[in-house]
Amino acid sequence: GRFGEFGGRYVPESLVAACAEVEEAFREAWSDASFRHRLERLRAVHAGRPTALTPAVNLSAELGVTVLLKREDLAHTGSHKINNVLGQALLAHRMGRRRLLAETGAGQHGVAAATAAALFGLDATVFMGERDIERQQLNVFRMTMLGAEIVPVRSGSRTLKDACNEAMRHWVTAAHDSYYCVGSVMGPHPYPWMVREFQRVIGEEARAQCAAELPTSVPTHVVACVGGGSNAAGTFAGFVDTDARLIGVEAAGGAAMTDGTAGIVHGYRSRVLQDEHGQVAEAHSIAAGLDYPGVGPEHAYLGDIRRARYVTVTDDEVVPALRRLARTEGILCALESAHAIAWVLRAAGTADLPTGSTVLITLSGRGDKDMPALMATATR
Amino acid sequence: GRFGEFGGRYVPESLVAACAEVEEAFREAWSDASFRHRLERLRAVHAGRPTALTPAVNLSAELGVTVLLKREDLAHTGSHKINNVLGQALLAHRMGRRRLLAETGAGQHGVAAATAAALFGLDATVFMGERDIERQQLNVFRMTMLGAEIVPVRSGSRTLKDACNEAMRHWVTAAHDSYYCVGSVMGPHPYPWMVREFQRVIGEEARAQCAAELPTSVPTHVVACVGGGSNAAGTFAGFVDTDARLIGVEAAGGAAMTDGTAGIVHGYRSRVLQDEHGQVAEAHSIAAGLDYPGVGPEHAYLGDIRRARYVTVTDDEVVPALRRLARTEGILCALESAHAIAWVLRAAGTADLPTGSTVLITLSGRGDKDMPALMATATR
Amino acid sequence: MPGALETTTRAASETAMPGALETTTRAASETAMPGALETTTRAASETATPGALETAMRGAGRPRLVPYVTGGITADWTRYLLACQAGGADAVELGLPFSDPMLDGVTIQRASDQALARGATVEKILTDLTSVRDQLTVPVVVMTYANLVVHAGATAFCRRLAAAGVTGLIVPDLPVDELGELEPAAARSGIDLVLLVAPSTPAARIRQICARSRGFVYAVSTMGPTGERDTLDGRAVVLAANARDAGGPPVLIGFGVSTPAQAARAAGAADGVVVASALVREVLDGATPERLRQVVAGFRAALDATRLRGTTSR
Amino acid sequence: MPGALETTTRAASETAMPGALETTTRAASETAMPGALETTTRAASETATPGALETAMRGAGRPRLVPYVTGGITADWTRYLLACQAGGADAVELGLPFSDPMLDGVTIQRASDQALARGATVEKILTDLTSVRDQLTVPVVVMTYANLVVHAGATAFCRRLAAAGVTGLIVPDLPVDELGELEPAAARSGIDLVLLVAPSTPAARIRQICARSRGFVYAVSTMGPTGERDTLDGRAVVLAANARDAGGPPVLIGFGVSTPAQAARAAGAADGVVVASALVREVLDGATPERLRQVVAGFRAALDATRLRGTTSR
Repeated sequence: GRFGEFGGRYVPESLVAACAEVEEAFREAWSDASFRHRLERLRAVHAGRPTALTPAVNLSAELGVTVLLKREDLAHTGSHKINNVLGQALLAHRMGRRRLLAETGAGQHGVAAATAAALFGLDATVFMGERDIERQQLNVFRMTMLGAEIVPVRSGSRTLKDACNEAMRHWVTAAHDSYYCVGSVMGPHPYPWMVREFQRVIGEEARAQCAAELPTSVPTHVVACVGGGSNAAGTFAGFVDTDARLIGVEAAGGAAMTDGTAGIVHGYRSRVLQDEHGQVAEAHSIAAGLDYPGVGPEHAYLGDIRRARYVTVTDDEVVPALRRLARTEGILCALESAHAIAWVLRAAGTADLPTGSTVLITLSGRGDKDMPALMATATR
Repeated sequence: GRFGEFGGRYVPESLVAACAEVEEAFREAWSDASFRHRLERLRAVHAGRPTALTPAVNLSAELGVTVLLKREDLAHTGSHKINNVLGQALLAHRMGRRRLLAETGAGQHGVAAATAAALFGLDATVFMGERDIERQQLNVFRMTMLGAEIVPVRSGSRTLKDACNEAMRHWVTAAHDSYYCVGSVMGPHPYPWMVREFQRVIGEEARAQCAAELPTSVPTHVVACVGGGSNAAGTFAGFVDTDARLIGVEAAGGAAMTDGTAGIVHGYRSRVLQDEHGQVAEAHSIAAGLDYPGVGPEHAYLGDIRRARYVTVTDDEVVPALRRLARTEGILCALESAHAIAWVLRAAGTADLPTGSTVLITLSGRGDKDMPALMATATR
Repeated sequence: MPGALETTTRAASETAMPGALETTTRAASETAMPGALETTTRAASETATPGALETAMRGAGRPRLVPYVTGGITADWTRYLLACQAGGADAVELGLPFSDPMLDGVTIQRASDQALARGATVEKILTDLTSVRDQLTVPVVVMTYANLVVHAGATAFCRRLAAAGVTGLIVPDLPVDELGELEPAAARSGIDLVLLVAPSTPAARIRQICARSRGFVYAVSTMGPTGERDTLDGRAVVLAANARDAGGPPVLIGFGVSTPAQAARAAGAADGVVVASALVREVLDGATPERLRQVVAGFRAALDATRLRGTTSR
Repeated sequence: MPGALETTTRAASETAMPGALETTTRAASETAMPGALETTTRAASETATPGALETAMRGAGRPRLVPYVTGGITADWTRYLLACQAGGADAVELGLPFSDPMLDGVTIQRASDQALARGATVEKILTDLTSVRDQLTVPVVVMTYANLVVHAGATAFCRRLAAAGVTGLIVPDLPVDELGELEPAAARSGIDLVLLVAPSTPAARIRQICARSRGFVYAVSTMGPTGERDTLDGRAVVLAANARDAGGPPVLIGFGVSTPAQAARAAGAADGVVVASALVREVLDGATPERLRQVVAGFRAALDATRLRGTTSR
């Protein structure tokens, strides 16, 4: 399972069989109409899909660019993460597993995984760095309310990357009855591929909605934020066979596509932020969900073949972007999603995004989770 | 504008003309297909309607009752409040007003009003009791991010009921350029009627969704929580002409239908919690949105003619109900909505809700806003 | 489900078309509502002779001055009533404090909160009033909110007022369309029900209100709650003139009459003034009854001066 | 948009059907990937003579003992290497610390963190190693994670190891399917690339791994990360037996070999043991090199006792 030279299955021998089992089960399920039907129904009746496509009328007028927003912030649990966990939980259930394992940073994937586990009557064990637990108490509490067990990770930087390691370590011991539910288009094969397939619904819905909304049917530009990159991968999947320019927006402090070099972490080969000695660096972004030193291998590939372009915005651009969208459209998006907005604000009217362009932006999630941090910033 | 003996327009003479203007504008707009069409599009592209109808499969199995959840928690801004404010903001815009005035208690209506104002390029002034501002800092911040001005209300109990008074006082001075956007099925005519019409979409969608989901087409019971009562009024509107039993669930500490007596507050006649001397009492509920001493006049009427039944649940029943829904269905609902769940948990299998019943419950909003308070309770 | 109830409900609450709803609503109110008494009431009141308050207002022979005191604001609050009379009031307005005074600005809100916090109730205030009633020679007009009337029941409420010697009643959140059973109940108890007109009231409606108001017509000077203001709203003069042209009882300007000079200006266009927040502020600030008497006397003098300057007074 | 790129992209990333994707993926990896070298490599290594490590492991004539030390864990860390040798090691395993040691339990994690916090780098550790290389008579096997190999480049990395006198390499997150260019690069530098088998490895795959492993075959005793355990996992015995039956290099059991008794039991089923966490814990707890030597000697004695009791040793 590779995207060009990226991807692969760089796991200990003790996990190779577990990965292979997941791959086999997914291949089988994904070609089974009843599995797909069940997933589609879950998406509709439980997760609130399809999510809306919102023409950002005021912002469009101000920028001279037609802006359409794909509203993953309206999906159940408040972000696109639910698309992935519903698919994986359904698969885990089909495989007869009793427990979901998940890593989480800011807690969004953890909450989504706990949600899916509750729905399927599975146990959930969520690995979370001790520092993230302190910073994201509300999401920790949400997971607890949903019945998940939280395992604090005290190694390394005590953040997401260490939680990923710890989840893998635990998976080795528990693969017989537990399913590792990876949170983004990362991890060993088949995860980057499988998670993209589960997130593809974003792009496919948006493609159809754009066709109904735009005289040109397809937007000229498709923009999404990239941390691990699952919302971008899902969005791009709907437009990769069109003429649309695909733009992934990374946090300047966590830009594996821009600043990373070839490396292997968490079971896959991709671009990785690392120091001169090959030690994986910590990412630093105001958006916890982009605070990750790697990036999904498909993005590394799409960047290499120049089918997608990856750009960065700084923390300083993100808060004003979030605020501007709030004031023009009445939408408080997540800090992660605000990266995509920030790039559009900067690029509109330039050669990167000429006046008259039509741009689809995926809003990966809602901003409620970020309000405490923004409040702290505002009162500082 | 009355519902039996309830409702009316009990406002100072200086507001009579303003109310009449709103009424006239609404009547005209509501019979104008282009207004309705614009509202429908806004609901779809901006607010994420229709919201899902979720069969609560696990809870149903446990209770022996088929439970369907109308998912207003998935609507933009996180509750059904958006349905109302989109309608009223569209009306204010049509009337040429430049500013929305709104009262808010927990902040949900304030956030929704600020959202709609941003979308329509209107200013927003939100009146909020000083005590509520202290208790709901996150929602205050959300409103600020959306560009709204918050006016702290320092009179009386410094909570919602005082914010209502202050909003009315301000409206008197500003009726020429401001529109008072009432947050529930309360206030002077035409508000209780108009707000129900804007919330009717909940019931109408649910009616159609139930028809697709249930062999019996219509559920045997329809349950919604009641504070001011807008989500219940909107839900009931879709089923009032069926055989479904309509049940409104109040907070035991704010049960105007059960404990209130005839009275007049905030411009309408209804049941009101008051002391022996006719002074309006403060309500006390764990759910801030049910912390209101009055109730929409239509509910008083539906109760009087016995078309709907009103019951109460205590704070002690609500938190376990919220937790149970979270653990069985992966849905963290608002404390307000958990009142409806709590009644169903209590009534299932009794004469009130016999085994084999089909019950539609409106989840008025999502629970994220309540997590800080629940965390505080849990650690106490 | 009973078919009859269902039909009613659908009609009242479920019909989507405004037209249909309106019809239903009108039908409902004509059969079940206080409003149904309107026709009868108007007929009754149009033929009635003026009550005690209106007689006093009409016969004053000078610009009328009606000071306001919040009942129960202090333990010896009745001394403020007497002070108002001593200062030259033609009638006194007695506020029965309510928890949710929608039309009042901060001063009267604070006074209401203070009185309620002291344990003031309608019954206690009226009992206090009774104890000084024989020292009061001017009419007492009660001002309160609709909920206190509804809570007691309109008939019982009016009887209780009458028993305490009250001869007038102002309920600012009962516009003329919502008077319902209070209008006949007041008439039966000999209470003059004072109605309000506002700058936003259309001309035809001013005529309707003036025709039904008893005692006097309360012309709200400004679009806003009660409270002191730097200047008297210019719309007050126009409104008072229109109200006087309608030919009902005397027209008094109230809301924002903050100084003797403003009172004098208001009296130039109307039959008198109601002064509330300016006095209540004094009481909240700890004024003695004598001090309040002096303040009222200041308003009295300014009003009387307008007559000396030849201003019209009916 | 360039048509060719588009086609590639669609094929690689956009096709919904697993079957189609798989084909594309295989195609991509056969043309562009390290994996493409696999066939060549196997051919090359199957004909190669055993390297220095494997020669040492085969010729030991007693149960092999390979103690592990984290490079850079203390300023004088090389003294621990020498102590291991003095305690009776047949080879020493040198951990190059990595920020994200996915397969390591808390002890080795702490050791890695401590070494990195001290500023340890691959270069510094190998320089340190070089300074004591002439005192080391046993082979040195480096253990590290794939990222450090990729970061340096497989060829450069192996050359650097060889220059420091290293003769073996273990990369636990490079399963046999992902060896890519490292396998030929190691062979070219005379480095034996040690592969791992685990209890979850199917029989056919065990044979494949044993055939390609050089130096020894690392039999992971348990389904879990490195770390001390109360008892040796029973699956280790079965796994080691299967690996030995596959007929590759000697089979050493590692992971959770915590006590001399456990080592003895493991050596009963295998050709030897790797002991890591039990030693690293001593170092973290402040053991002197002499103390470590004694601990290693304890393992040595227990292993040698098994031979005296007649346990098989190839």
